[in-house]
Amino acid sequence: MTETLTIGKALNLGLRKAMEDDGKVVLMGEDIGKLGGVFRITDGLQKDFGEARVVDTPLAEAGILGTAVGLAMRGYRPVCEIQFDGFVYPAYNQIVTQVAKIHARSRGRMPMPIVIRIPFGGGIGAVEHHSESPEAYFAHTAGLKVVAVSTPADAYWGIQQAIASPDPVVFFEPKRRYWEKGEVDPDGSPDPLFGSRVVRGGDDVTVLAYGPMVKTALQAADAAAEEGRSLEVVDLRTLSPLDLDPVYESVRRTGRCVVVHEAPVTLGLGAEIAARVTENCFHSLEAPVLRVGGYDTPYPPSKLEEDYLPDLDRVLDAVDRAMGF
Amino acid sequence: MTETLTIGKALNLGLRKAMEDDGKVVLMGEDIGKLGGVFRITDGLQKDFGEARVVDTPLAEAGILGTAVGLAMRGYRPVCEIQFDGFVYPAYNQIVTQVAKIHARSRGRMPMPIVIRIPFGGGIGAVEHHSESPEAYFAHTAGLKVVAVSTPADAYWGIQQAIASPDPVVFFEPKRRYWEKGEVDPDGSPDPLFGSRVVRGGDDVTVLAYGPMVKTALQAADAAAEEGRSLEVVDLRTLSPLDLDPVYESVRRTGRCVVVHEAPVTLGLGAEIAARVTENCFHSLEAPVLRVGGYDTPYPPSKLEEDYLPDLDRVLDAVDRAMGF
Amino acid sequence: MTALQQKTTEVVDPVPGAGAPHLPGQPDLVQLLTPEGERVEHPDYGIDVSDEELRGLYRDLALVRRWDVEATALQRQGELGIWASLLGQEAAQVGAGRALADGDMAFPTYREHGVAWTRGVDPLHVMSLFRGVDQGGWDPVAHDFNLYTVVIGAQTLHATGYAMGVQRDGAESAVLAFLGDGATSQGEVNEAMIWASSFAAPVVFFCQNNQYAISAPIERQSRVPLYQRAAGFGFPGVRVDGNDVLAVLSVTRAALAAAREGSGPTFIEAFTYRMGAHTTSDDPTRYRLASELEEWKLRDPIARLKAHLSRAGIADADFFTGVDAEGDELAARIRKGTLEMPDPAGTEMFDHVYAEQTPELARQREEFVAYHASFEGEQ
Amino acid sequence: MTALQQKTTEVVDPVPGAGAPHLPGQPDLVQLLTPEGERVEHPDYGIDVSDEELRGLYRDLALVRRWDVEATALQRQGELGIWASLLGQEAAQVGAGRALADGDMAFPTYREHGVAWTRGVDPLHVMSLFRGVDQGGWDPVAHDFNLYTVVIGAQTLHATGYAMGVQRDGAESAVLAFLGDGATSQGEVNEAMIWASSFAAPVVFFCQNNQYAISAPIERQSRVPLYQRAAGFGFPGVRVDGNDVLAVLSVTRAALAAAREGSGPTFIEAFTYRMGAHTTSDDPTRYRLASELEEWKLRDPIARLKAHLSRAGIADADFFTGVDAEGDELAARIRKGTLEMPDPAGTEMFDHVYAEQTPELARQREEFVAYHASFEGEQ
Ligand SMILES: Cc1ncc(C[n+]2csc(CCOP(=O)(O)OP(=O)(O)O)c2C)c(N)n1
Ligand SMILES: Cc1ncc(C[n+]2csc(CCOP(=O)(O)OP(=O)(O)O)c2C)c(N)n1
Ligand SMILES: [Mg+2]
Ligand SMILES: [Mg+2]
Repeated sequence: MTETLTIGKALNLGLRKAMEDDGKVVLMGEDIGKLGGVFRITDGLQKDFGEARVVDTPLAEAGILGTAVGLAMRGYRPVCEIQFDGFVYPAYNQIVTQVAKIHARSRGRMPMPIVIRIPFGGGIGAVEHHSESPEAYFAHTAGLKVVAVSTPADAYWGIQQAIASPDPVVFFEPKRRYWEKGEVDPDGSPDPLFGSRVVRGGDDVTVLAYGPMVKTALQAADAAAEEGRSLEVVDLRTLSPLDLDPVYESVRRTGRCVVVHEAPVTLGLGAEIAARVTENCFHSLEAPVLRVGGYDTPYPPSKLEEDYLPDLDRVLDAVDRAMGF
Repeated sequence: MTETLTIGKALNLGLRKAMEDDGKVVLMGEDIGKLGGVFRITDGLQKDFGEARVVDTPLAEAGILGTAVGLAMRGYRPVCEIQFDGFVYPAYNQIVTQVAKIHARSRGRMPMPIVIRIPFGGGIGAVEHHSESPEAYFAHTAGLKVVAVSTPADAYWGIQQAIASPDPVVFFEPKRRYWEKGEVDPDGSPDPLFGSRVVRGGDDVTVLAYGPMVKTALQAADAAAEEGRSLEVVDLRTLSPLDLDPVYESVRRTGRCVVVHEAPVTLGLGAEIAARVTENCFHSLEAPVLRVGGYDTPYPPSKLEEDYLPDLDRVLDAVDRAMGF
Repeated sequence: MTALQQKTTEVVDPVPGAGAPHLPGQPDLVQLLTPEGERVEHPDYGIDVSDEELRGLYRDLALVRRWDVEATALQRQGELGIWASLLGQEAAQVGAGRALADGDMAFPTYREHGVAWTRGVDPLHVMSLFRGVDQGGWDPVAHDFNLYTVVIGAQTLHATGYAMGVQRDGAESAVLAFLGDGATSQGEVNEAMIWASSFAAPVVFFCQNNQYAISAPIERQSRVPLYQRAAGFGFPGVRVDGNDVLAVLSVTRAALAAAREGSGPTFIEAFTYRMGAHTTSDDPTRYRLASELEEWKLRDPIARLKAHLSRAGIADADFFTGVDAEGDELAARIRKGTLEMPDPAGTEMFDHVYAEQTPELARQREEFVAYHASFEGEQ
Repeated sequence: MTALQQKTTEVVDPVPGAGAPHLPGQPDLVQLLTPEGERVEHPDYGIDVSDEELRGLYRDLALVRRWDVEATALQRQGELGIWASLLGQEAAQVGAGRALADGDMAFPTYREHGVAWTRGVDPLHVMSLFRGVDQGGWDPVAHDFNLYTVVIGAQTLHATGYAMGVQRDGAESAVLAFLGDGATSQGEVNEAMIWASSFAAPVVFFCQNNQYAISAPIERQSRVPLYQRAAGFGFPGVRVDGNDVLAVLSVTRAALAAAREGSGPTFIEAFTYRMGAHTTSDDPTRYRLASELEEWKLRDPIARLKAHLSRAGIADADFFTGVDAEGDELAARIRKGTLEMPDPAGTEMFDHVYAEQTPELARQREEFVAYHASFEGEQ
């Protein structure tokens, strides 16, 4: 039976389901127990599953990831919450040198079924370090898998799929969309976690987005439609591995491609996508792949974030440029 | 008067010169004092400048960078040695959230003239974590500048320029080329630090490389020449900011471009370069920009590194593919 | 019982009264003013303050609290994005801040409004951060007061490095690094202590143990009193009643003096309580009992100094009324200034990334300007 | 003198004999066998070992050293990329390794060949790592012995997490985390101790203080004896003579037993000496005096056990000759096995990155195979 849920609540239910299904699932993080996390994503879980399975940790991200590695070695499936995107860096050493490499180091003898949940992105009027989009740092790291969800249904299923994955998954949650609602059918069957999805058909330009920018892209498509322009919108969903076959197919039809993300453009996901799309659709392209993203600056004070973040207009501007090339 | 120096020795002399020129320059790192560093780049400097200016630190990379920030705030110019590429991650939090952001945070009131020296890349038969190419992690980070040197002259001048820079510079040293020789003229005048350089003229394909791969690219150009193919080779030198104007000019002539680096291809520097070159030279390109790099795997055990690293043949293979597109 | 178990018993000294902490009965707590406002002596720490200084301290405490209350109100009214209240920690902050001498440098977290006050920072320069106008508007160099650091613990290494710079300058100054109880679990904070010890750096770690890191009680971070951490790193640790401005002042002064004299670092644990929420986004009822707060209200840092000043005849009703009036003026100024703060120009974000602007960013800035200009006259 | 200075004096207890460390005169050092091979008693630590076990320990020490010598030779001959010698640390490693019970898990650094030996790991599976064939060829799960961890200190957090898993399993096992003296400065290592304490995890931190982190002497990492670090985190620390296999065995056994019984972590500082270079790439003459090594030779861990076994009539010349012969056989097997190790297939690097291969990497693998096939028949 389909329910209407926010992304936040869908994550909460997905986590609960995963914990019911597998006794080895352990949640770890700062303030995730009694408080239920600063975004309440783990609300009620410590009460129902106890302190051994929902662990309020000391204030140390390297500690969270490093002990998660040890728990995984002992057969557990740790799900680590990083409180905000900008606080993942103390754990970076453990993630890049250990989590990502132990499966290869041990030639498969030590799987690392760890999920790293990161609420990411801006637009919530927060202070420094609370609005970042660090996904490229992880997508460039061999050994990790990286996804970003954009809908309640993907949130509900995606978190369960990520937890079930035998590989480490960095799971980006679109923090400013936590409260947006959508339909979830817990009896339905999910799309594969590591696949992209065309979320709106169109003919003129292929627009790619993930996480919080999917909604922006869809809004842009609505606006463009009013001007008679037809945008095909693809929700990338998986950032590593990338699943670009549907994109190539689309771009071969449209001949034009725009990638949108909040992260700074330089070496953001758009760079890789532009390179691959160009390599794979070279003769179909009528314009270079254009990128819309954050500027190459630190995330600005919140009074400036509207200027910093891609919005409907900036997407349309890029669409215009692609059409006019 | 021109001298013949190895890259290692040129760095050593450059550091010495910088320390003589500015009493605020302080070197910090593990084993850089009595031992002179595991690669002897700081050989003899502690003896001559004392322990206050060449600091053997505790074994903690976050500590090195974090105290460097404090020293910079007090008016010093810290030059931090990271012993090997794979050991920079414990310092990642300080680098990304502090070093890169303090100038912006303080609106220019607190400059961060910190140099982070990182011997990088493979090919030396080492164990895990000693052969990595993490440059993209830094080039994606707004607030940092990132360079990679490839010759003794650039090493000698570049380290001095980086130290003199008011901005933080991540300075990548091509570890496996430390012992290669070249001419240095201490009375000459250097090329700007943040500029790329055409190091060999050619007409058929533009080949871009930096650090240890410049030599590989030049060897490929030699080999190609024998087959009647003319490669233009560009030493990128600066990875952030990128200086691609000379590249655009070149590609507009050749119509073909190949980027070479040791780092994994996905979201490596090649991705950004491909995206920009395509955007800027769209109508001149006869083939997509092709990338030659490490595979999307952890750096392998040393018996496999020859298979992993781009070499002359893989560059030529990409050139062939670009020509045949 | 094995030898090891025995040792466990010897070493592990649980936080006295943890959960519902009681100050009395803590033999290792330095106190000069009881919660009732009674002056008491301590064998190691005296204090020499004039009546004028005492009144000054009271004024600091009261004005800082008034500011805090106003800021909380402004946040509730949507004028600040968030506010990190210092309610209950005024004495710890004012005591520490007033212990600083000219030339000493302080490294705050995001909660040290009381220290900012003692360093002469205009409250509006703090408000601008929480309003989202900038990352802190004061000049950290001019005020010898670093900008706020949001990444937990990062500033403790900066403070240590700065202190190493002080050593190299041959200066007779000290550095004061602020941190919270939760921060003591961060690797970087422990590294800072290791470095400070190794280089005998003139830095004092001032930890406000306000019993919580958001929802995590102190016991999650340490099974033994925090000040004992320092001995393991080879330097002294001391626990002071953080709600006693005199004790904090005395202990911090002594530690800073020792640092200036070359005796190296000290760790101060100021035992206090966060009387409000972690920030205005937080809901402490989810993780702590109201009764705990009630108990701590009896140890209020301002009430006890007021009691002392009145009882000892150091200040009279006029004085207190005067401070109250001054507080209202301050609050009005803060409110007005906050509401009138102009939004920053969009180009601001490009202008301070580097000391030497890059061509790429200059280009992005130009595009930004051109793009926004293209909308002009549109509406 | 201020109160603080006084405290400094009380707390800071410089490493006894630092620089040219002397074991005698360290009141806090647990020793059961003197450098001369004399059995001595310790009030807290006894040991109950049969003659058979004693001979077994000697055999372990001697064979592990023989292996080490052979590996160094192989490196010199270009057959290994590098070798991290354990010379001088045999007793610390064998003592710790033999203290482990079935089901206990150990987390080594890159130098614990002696522990690998006690866990039944084939030396060739260690050699393959240093030859560059793989990252360690043994099965870490089957041997309850993790793969070597090169990033300093990272494994201490893994050990702590693993111990948290043991707790959740309700198992009566303990975890032994190895680390060096240099590693104690890493933030992550301090976090591991904080976590272990906070969760009372059944983990024992076994720190081989071999006096150096490459060139950095122990004084750079700590001004006080390392074992004292633990008390600051709320659990016991103990310093043991790391060149005394009996003392190490006894102390480690007690600590592991305490962990299994739920008493939480212990920090063991095994005071020893790295008699060789840091690795075969290192040149210790640049940073330490030959005389220091000479002094430490007098405290050789193997010589003292040999003296004890001989003097007490526990082993005779035949036994020692037998062990020597066994050592030569072992060395020959290691040499032959190392030289005969096949190079891995290039495709290996693609095959274990993920448990579920990605289409992208499968594609790269195919390209790799096709590319290399294109050269076939070319020469
Ligand atoms: C590295 C990092 N992780 C997480 C956070 C989120 N966070 C902000 S404040 C806080 C608790 C800090 O507690 P404490 O150190 O006791 O200081 P207090 O807030 O009580 O003053 C946390 C977890 C952060 N700012 N930085
Ligand atoms: C994070 C990190 N930084 C630097 C290194 C380089 N390195 C390898 S061993 C070593 C010294 C380690 O000293 P210690 O912990 O005392 O162990 P020992 O080698 O003496 O056994 C260093 C600095 C590393 N492996 N990892
Ligand atoms: Mg706190
Ligand atoms: Mg050591």
